[in-house]
Amino acid sequence: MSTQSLPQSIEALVEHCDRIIEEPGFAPAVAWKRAAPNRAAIGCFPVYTPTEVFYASGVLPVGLAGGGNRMEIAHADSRFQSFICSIIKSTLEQGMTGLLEDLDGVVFHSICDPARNLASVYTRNFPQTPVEYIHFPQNFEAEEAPQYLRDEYERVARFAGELSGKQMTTEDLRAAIRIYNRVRETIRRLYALRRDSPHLLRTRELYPLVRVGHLIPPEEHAELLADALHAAATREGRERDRIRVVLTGSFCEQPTLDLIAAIEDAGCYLVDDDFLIGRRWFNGNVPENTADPLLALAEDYLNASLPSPVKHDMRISPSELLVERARSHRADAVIVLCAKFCEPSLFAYPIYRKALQAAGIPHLFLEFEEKMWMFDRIKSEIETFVESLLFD
Amino acid sequence: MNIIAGVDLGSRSTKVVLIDREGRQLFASATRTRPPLIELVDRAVDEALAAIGAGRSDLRYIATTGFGRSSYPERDLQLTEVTAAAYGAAALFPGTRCVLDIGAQSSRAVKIAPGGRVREFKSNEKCAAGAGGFVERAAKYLETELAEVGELSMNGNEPVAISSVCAVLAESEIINHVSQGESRENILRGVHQSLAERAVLLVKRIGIEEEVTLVGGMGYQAGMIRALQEALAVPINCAPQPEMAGALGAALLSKRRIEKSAA
Amino acid sequence: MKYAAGIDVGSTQTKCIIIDENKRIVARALTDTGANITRAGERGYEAVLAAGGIAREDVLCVVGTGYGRFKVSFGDLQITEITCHAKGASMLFPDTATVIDMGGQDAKGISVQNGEVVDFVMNDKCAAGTGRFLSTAAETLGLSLDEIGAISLKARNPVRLSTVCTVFVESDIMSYVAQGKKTEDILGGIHSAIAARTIALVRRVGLKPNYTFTGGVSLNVGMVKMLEEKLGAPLNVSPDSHYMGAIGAAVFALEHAMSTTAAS
Amino acid sequence: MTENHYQGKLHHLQKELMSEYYAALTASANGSGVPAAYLLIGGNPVELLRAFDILPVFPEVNALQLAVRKQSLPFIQSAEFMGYSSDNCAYVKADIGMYFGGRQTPFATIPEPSLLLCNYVGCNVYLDWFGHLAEFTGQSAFQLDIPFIRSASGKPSKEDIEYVLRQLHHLIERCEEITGRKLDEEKLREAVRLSSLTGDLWAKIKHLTKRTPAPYDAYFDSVTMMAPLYCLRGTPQGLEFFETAYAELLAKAEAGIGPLEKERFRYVIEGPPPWPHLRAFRDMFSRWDAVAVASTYSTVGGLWEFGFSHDPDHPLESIARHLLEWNLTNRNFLQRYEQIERYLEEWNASALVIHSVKSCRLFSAGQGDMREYFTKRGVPTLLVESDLEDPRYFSEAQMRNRIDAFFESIAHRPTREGVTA
Repeated sequence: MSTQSLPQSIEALVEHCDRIIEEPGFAPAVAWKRAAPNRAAIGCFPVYTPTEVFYASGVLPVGLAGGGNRMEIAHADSRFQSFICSIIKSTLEQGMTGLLEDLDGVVFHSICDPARNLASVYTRNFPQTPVEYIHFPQNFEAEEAPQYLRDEYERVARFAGELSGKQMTTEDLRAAIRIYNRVRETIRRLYALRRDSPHLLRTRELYPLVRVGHLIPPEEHAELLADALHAAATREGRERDRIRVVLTGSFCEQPTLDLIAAIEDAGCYLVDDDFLIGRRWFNGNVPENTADPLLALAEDYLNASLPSPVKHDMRISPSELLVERARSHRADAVIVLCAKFCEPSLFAYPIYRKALQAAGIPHLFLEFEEKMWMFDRIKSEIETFVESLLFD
Repeated sequence: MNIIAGVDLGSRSTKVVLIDREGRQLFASATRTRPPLIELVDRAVDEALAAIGAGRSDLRYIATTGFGRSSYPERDLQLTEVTAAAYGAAALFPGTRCVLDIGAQSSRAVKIAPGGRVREFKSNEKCAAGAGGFVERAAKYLETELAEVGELSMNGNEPVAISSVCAVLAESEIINHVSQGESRENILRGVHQSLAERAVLLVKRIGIEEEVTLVGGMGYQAGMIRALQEALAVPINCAPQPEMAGALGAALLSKRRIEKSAA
Repeated sequence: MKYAAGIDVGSTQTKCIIIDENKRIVARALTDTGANITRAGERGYEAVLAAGGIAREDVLCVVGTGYGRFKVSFGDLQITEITCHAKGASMLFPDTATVIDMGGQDAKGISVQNGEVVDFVMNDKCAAGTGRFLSTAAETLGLSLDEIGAISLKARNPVRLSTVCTVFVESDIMSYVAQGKKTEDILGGIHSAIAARTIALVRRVGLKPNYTFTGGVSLNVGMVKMLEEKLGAPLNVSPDSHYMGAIGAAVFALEHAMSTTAAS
Repeated sequence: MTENHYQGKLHHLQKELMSEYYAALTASANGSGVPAAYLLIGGNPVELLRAFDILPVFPEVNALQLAVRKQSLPFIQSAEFMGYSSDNCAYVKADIGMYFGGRQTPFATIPEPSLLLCNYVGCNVYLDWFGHLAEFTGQSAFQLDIPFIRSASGKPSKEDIEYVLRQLHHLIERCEEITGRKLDEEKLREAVRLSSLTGDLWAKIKHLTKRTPAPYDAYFDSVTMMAPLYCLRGTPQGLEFFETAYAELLAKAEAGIGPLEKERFRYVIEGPPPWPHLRAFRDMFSRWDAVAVASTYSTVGGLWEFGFSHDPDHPLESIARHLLEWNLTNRNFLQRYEQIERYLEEWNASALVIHSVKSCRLFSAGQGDMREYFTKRGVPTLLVESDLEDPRYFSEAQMRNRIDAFFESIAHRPTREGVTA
């Protein structure tokens, strides 16, 4: 698809992204693979994958973002129990129903116990699909961590090279870093725009713009984001009397587009969120011209990424950062939206709660599931919350 | 044009409360919720008005709450049931800072400011739900009228333990107790205790240890109130018509809106 | 003539069956379990004896099954309803390979070979999607349990439920009611959701025809149709399907009686 | 179905030694001056602490003790009042509740930690748990990052071993800071030597259940030996306990005495026990004359029966290998399938029971797939659910029904190897 043919209004861009997101399968990745030799595509389970390493190796890192609310789980819930979160089951279900056949491999990493065991279950059930597992260090202070992660990335690069039939060069990696830096930077600017003028860019619009990057090549995504930034910034409208909310949920499992819309419709401006955190995890760009770009990527992960309950960096306090985030975004309140049965995000809540209460920031705790289809209950909770902030 | 109506469209029953411009309650009634909802509300409001010798022309304002709050096009204002019940409870018991609503399917604890504004609330999100229906089915297994449940429970001396958090599986536990020959009284007291324990979880989660006002139909059951008193170790307020708090609160908040817009 | 009896003391109903030496059902009785389970077995047994006009001394052996099986104190053996369902289903439908059982609080899938259990699964700690779900739905819609199956067959645009949790289904139903959805479409959606969930459960023991559908819900024509549609295969359903546990227990009773007679 | 209520020397010694251990914890809490380190069971490097005379405290052991004594629920609830979810691991909740309840338990007063040693061995909840303890105690946790086994060979890589060794050196530095003294290498070697002898005995004890009848139940009776294995390993007392246990169990094996009067079914059990209902759960098996001949749960802290032994000549390397490779938690899920397969074959068992606990997703996530795998291979497999700590997730009637039906179905099948019916 050529970027020139992309529609230019926000509404049209979002619709374009919605279509790609909601279509089952991975048509853009298939098209990309066919366009040149030595290309492959890999499914990346959340939260984070070193996309640059894969892309430099000729492998398009496709984000696995769950099954949404249109998939019926008929096989996978016999493998994972009722107290396991939805995305684990929907990802396995996708495999079992052949929806991942266009992918040449799958990669998991150490975010939580169910995801870890899913990697094994995948290996057993799909012997033809190469499965890789990345161990991310959890001792952020230790001096040996960057080198260890660098070596882990190198191992991943070899794996990726076997998928595509082409081992990356240092220059390939530098080029990949450059293109992903462009994506990172534009996403940061879009987030800043929404923070400053939430009426110009709804979250229901911003989210698909970012999410589509899970499915399309980064060059195309960078163009699309640039167009969106331009279109949103030049939009007209006035800010309404709504409460400003920071939404946090350590989203691995993703809410559906309808759920995001329902939250906004209940009367909030979402001025910050941590949806799809892996794709926009970083505070800045990766240095582009270092001698050892693998090490630069490892250091970037360890030292310059946002906090999350799946990273246990003892140097920082995620709850203090949440309070700071609420303040810097001039938020009236925080909504903590955890995926049902998601142990890491549920564990984060008591700590957040303590900090938010101490800081005098009202908050609401909710749970969701990707497969949710009706939003009456969740909407009613948010309406009550909004009412409690508006009425006196 | 002096009557204000609060209508609480609950999933099981629909409640109507009429108040005058001074906030005095003129009438309250409840009816089983049955579709279609618009006709249901029309009829309930008309009947309420007729009962006090008034008609539609006397109706100044109508506020809806409950799950069906947005289904009635003639409403002036809609509120969630949490907000409405908070204002209702605050009007009935001005000293209360915590409202507990044990409903048919879900329960919630609400921390309120003087006057009734919601400060914090917590709903039970999953398995632990199903309070009202749970008691009804327990009564059925025990071949007991729902109206007797509260009193029977008061006579239980050795309440049984019901540990399951799922209302459906808790029923199997009841059956198990029945099969072991436990008395109805002890089982019902156990049912109330288990509900109270779940309620405590909600109340403690919002962190209130003062007087608590119970709203919703469970307030009719003396055994439930005792169980809550024991579990929370605070006085429990309960209005004579505890299920009307939401409709009343909706009406009272309407009155404030009218006054505000007049001023 | 000598007989054998099976007594299935379930949570709400007690089902009793008497068979003769040729494994023919000669009497059946359905009584409410009631608040006194200890007496439920005895009451049901009296009822079935009376129904068949059979004297106690002509019954060689009695087997208790169901949750209250240990309360059938006058019985000779206690066997779980899982084993009994497999036995009963194979007696009525000898080719049975898979039993799908839907009762009040349990859903089961049983893989069967020659009347014996090869493997079984039951719903886990979550009671979602059991028969209780249907009665709650019926109650919410103000209908009786007997009629919802037939009504569901009229669905043209079945709704999608967001949950199979029995506790929360009420609010889903009421939301659809508030949206003005037709009763048959709501019921169609409910039957479809439960059928899908049940099949997902039974799949764990393998979906092998031929299927026999047992338990109280097997009387629901809407559920039978929905399961058949989703399985793409017919279900064996007998008017005695909800007696299946008791039938199996009676067969065990007879076999036990024969083997002890043979031994002595 | 009669159970031999056997209380031998090993039980008395266990009580005595564990009381001494708990007394030492209480003394530390009351200011004995002996520093305490909190650490986790998974592949625990307790030997290193011995070299510094640091008292090991295992929050998991404390939590399960609370559950066995039916004291866990109020602590779990008090953590839930703080915002912990009903879906969070109940070990953590019981521990946090207990921590804020003044660290008072019926068996000991738990000391404040001088060191929070988060040995991140597979279990991701460990990180949250110790992260929260760090937040509440104001201590910084030492994150001992153990790379998960992810190679097809099931072995750690050279980089993995090197990485863990480097971290162990940092841990030694931290211990030196805490105690104010240098590492005594001789003392470390001695602790590792004691550990290695203890581990060898434990392995021999585990092999005893290959005999018919098994001299003890490898699930319900193993748990008696697990607290000494973690809390006392690397000490002379720990070694003494396992010498006594082995002698006694060997004698039983020689005499052909088992835990039940009759051994009818031999099964392997996967998953942690339901601590709050241990007795009731055990009875459900005893009444079928069923004996567990092997359990995966007993390998959480270390897997000794397949040949691993600590090496006093290479103390740190062997600690690293124990952490990386020789414990259940750091091995991947498919390695657990292999482990169970070996048990089924070498221990001559004919059935698999999976006790799926909600709290521990490391154990449970995916056990449906495990069930499918073994069923397809013709192993009768039962999956039942409850919890290891939260008493609210156990429904006795439901559980019993499933277990009864399971053994009924095996009993009705043609007799096969391992079924001594």
